[in-house]
Amino acid sequence: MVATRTVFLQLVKRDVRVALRQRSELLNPLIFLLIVVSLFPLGVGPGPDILARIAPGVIWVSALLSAMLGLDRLFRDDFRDGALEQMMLLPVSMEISVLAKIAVHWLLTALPVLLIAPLLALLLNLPTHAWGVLWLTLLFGTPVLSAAGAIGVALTVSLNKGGALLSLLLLPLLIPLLIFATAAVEAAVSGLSAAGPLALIGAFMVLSLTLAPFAVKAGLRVSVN
Amino acid sequence: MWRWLHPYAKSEATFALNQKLLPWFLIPGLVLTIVGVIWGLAYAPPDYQQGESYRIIFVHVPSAIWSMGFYVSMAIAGLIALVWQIRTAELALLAIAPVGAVLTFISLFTGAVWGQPMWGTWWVWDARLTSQLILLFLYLGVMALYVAFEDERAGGKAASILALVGVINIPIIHYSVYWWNTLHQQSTITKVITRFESPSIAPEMLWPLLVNIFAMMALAGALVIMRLNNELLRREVHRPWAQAILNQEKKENQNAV
Amino acid sequence: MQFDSWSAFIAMGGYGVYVWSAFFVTFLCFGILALEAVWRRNKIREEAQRQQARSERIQKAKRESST
Amino acid sequence: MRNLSALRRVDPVGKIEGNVPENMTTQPTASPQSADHKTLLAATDLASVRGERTLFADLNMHVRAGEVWQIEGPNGAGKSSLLRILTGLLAPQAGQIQFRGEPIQNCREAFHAELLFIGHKAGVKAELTAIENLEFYAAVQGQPISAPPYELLEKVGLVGLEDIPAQRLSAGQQRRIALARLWLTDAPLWILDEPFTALDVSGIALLEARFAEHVAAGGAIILTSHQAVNSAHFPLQRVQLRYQY
Repeated sequence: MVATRTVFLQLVKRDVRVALRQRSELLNPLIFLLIVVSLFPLGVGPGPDILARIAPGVIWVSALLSAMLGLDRLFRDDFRDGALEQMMLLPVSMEISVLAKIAVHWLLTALPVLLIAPLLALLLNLPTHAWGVLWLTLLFGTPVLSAAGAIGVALTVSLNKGGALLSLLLLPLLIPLLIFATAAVEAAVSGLSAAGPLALIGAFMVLSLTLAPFAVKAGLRVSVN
Repeated sequence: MWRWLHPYAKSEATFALNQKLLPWFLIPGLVLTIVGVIWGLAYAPPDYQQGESYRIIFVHVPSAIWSMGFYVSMAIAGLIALVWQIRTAELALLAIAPVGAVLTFISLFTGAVWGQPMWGTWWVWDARLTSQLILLFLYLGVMALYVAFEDERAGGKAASILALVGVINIPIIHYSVYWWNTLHQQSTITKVITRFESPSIAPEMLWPLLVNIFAMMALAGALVIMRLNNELLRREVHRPWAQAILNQEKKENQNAV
Repeated sequence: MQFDSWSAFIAMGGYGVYVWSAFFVTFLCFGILALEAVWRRNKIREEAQRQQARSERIQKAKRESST
Repeated sequence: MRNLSALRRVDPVGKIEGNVPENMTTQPTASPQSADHKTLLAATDLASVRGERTLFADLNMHVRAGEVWQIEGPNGAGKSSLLRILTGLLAPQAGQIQFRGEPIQNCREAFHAELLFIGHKAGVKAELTAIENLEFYAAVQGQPISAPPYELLEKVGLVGLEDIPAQRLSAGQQRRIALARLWLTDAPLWILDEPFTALDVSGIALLEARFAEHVAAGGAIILTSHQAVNSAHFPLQRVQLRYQY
């Protein structure tokens, strides 16, 4: 029998390799995020006070939207070329392979966002003392995006017109994340403790990472039909 | 559990049960609605703060309660469909979804209409209205996912999974929205209604409210049963039992005319 | 009865538009759902007739081809 | 001579309104109950429904070590569905599948460790080279390739193409990458959906030689094919699926 760890690592290795060979697809959601964030000063005016006030919400809403753009890739190519079937026939429990896919997605989409987060904060004039909390909300929140996103993609991967439907399914489910993440940053901006909302986001992360693989497994069973 | 459910995996048995249940929902539903509406509109005393406008509560609160309740029952149907692979449960889920969505819409509409005279605006980002809005999105997601599938079985299963994921999320959404609302203080419908929901509410107002709550449940339940029966017949239209029932109905209709 | 006259009942203390529109929309929604269910049932009945006619034709064709 | 006797024809496996003979297995000696230890995969009373249409019902198969089974039938008869049901990817409407006497839903991982499935979507990543694709599948099957398998690629006719991303290869060449897995695996049971499509004559001969080798070593193969399979080197069982209205 193959070690579970081997399969996990092999899946991660292969998918990272595949993604690195189609770099444009990797960069597009990131550029989208930057553009959306820079649209807001143009839309509401460049006053530093207004910008600082709406910054937490803008950054998080934009992050949600750009995450929706990149989610498709989670299973779609695998579904088309049959790699998904092969993944379901691996000699390990499917939850493990699903977690590997979620991990890859996080590495490829969330890590770059974490890297450019200071840039976004800078653009929107977010006070420097709140940067740490913003970064923490993204660190804990993005795994939730990847895990919940995997559920949505698993359910819609066999459909041709999955894109808009995916957002309709996922965004309502992600509202609590948005609420607590922006609340944490806002608390930090006004010098209050952000520990409460941050702890809740951490709880969401644990909850989604433990429960999502089961839902994804069920969803993939329906889609591979 | 399975043994108890198993007979209703057969469409025919479910259909027969539904036919028996339908009058028990429909007749009390109609009677209670008439009683409740007249009582609420004409006989219940006016509110000392809001005057007559509070009478919207007699449709707003029942629809808000049951929109949530129907979502939970939809998710239970989804759970049964997934765990025991029972197709009639999938059909039940699909029968509940549109009725629940309409209930949610009613609660949103009546909430907005109530907000206008109270605060001079059609929409307030109030905790109750906001979480109802999100609930409407959840219903729409379940229905949209179902219709997106070519294969009805696959669509039913996918919708079941989504309903279950949603029902785990509903309490989280609900409490997060209420918490968010207290964070951004506003005068809200929620506060107005919690005043009515407290035990100190006058019995002259409470009783018609309770009657209306039950009336709406019975009526909405009857609608679900009708939809479920339609769905059962439609899926099995080539089967002898369904054809027998449809032929029978046709004859009755002709006799009536 | 809380109201002195029909016109007072209709006016609802000045809130008539809001109260009545809330009740009207509620019952309109239920009515539409009910009508849709009945209409759907009629459709299914027609569909069943078509099906029966079709299966009869198939049976007939089978009988003819087997003889 | 042995080959001829093994070439039995199974007639209508699909069911039309319940008037089907009870036992449809192709094993005249062994009844489903007394499955001997050589039985790898046993399917009993399988039924599959797609939409409103019953593809097949009451289908029984007993695949034993050393056998090749060919599923035949027109388009839409349910060949691919049957294969996917046998792998456990798809749930049958009714019936059970046992692997070495154990229902496959109870021994999923162990079953999949001994199974190689190549569907008509081959699972070859277009962005990766032939070698990278094969290395991945070898590793997850528990048999990491020690040296780059150039010999293997030479064998399947991909010599000199090993470092080119698969998307720049032809359909037949991509197919060969997937089929190269047959030389990398020691899984006893192979389930192959149309393995011969997009292959040229030499490719087909190569594949048939590999089948013979596998069967001789005690493996079993279930495959679908529109082509007649040359059964000179192994016994061939046929299952005929009919298009059901």
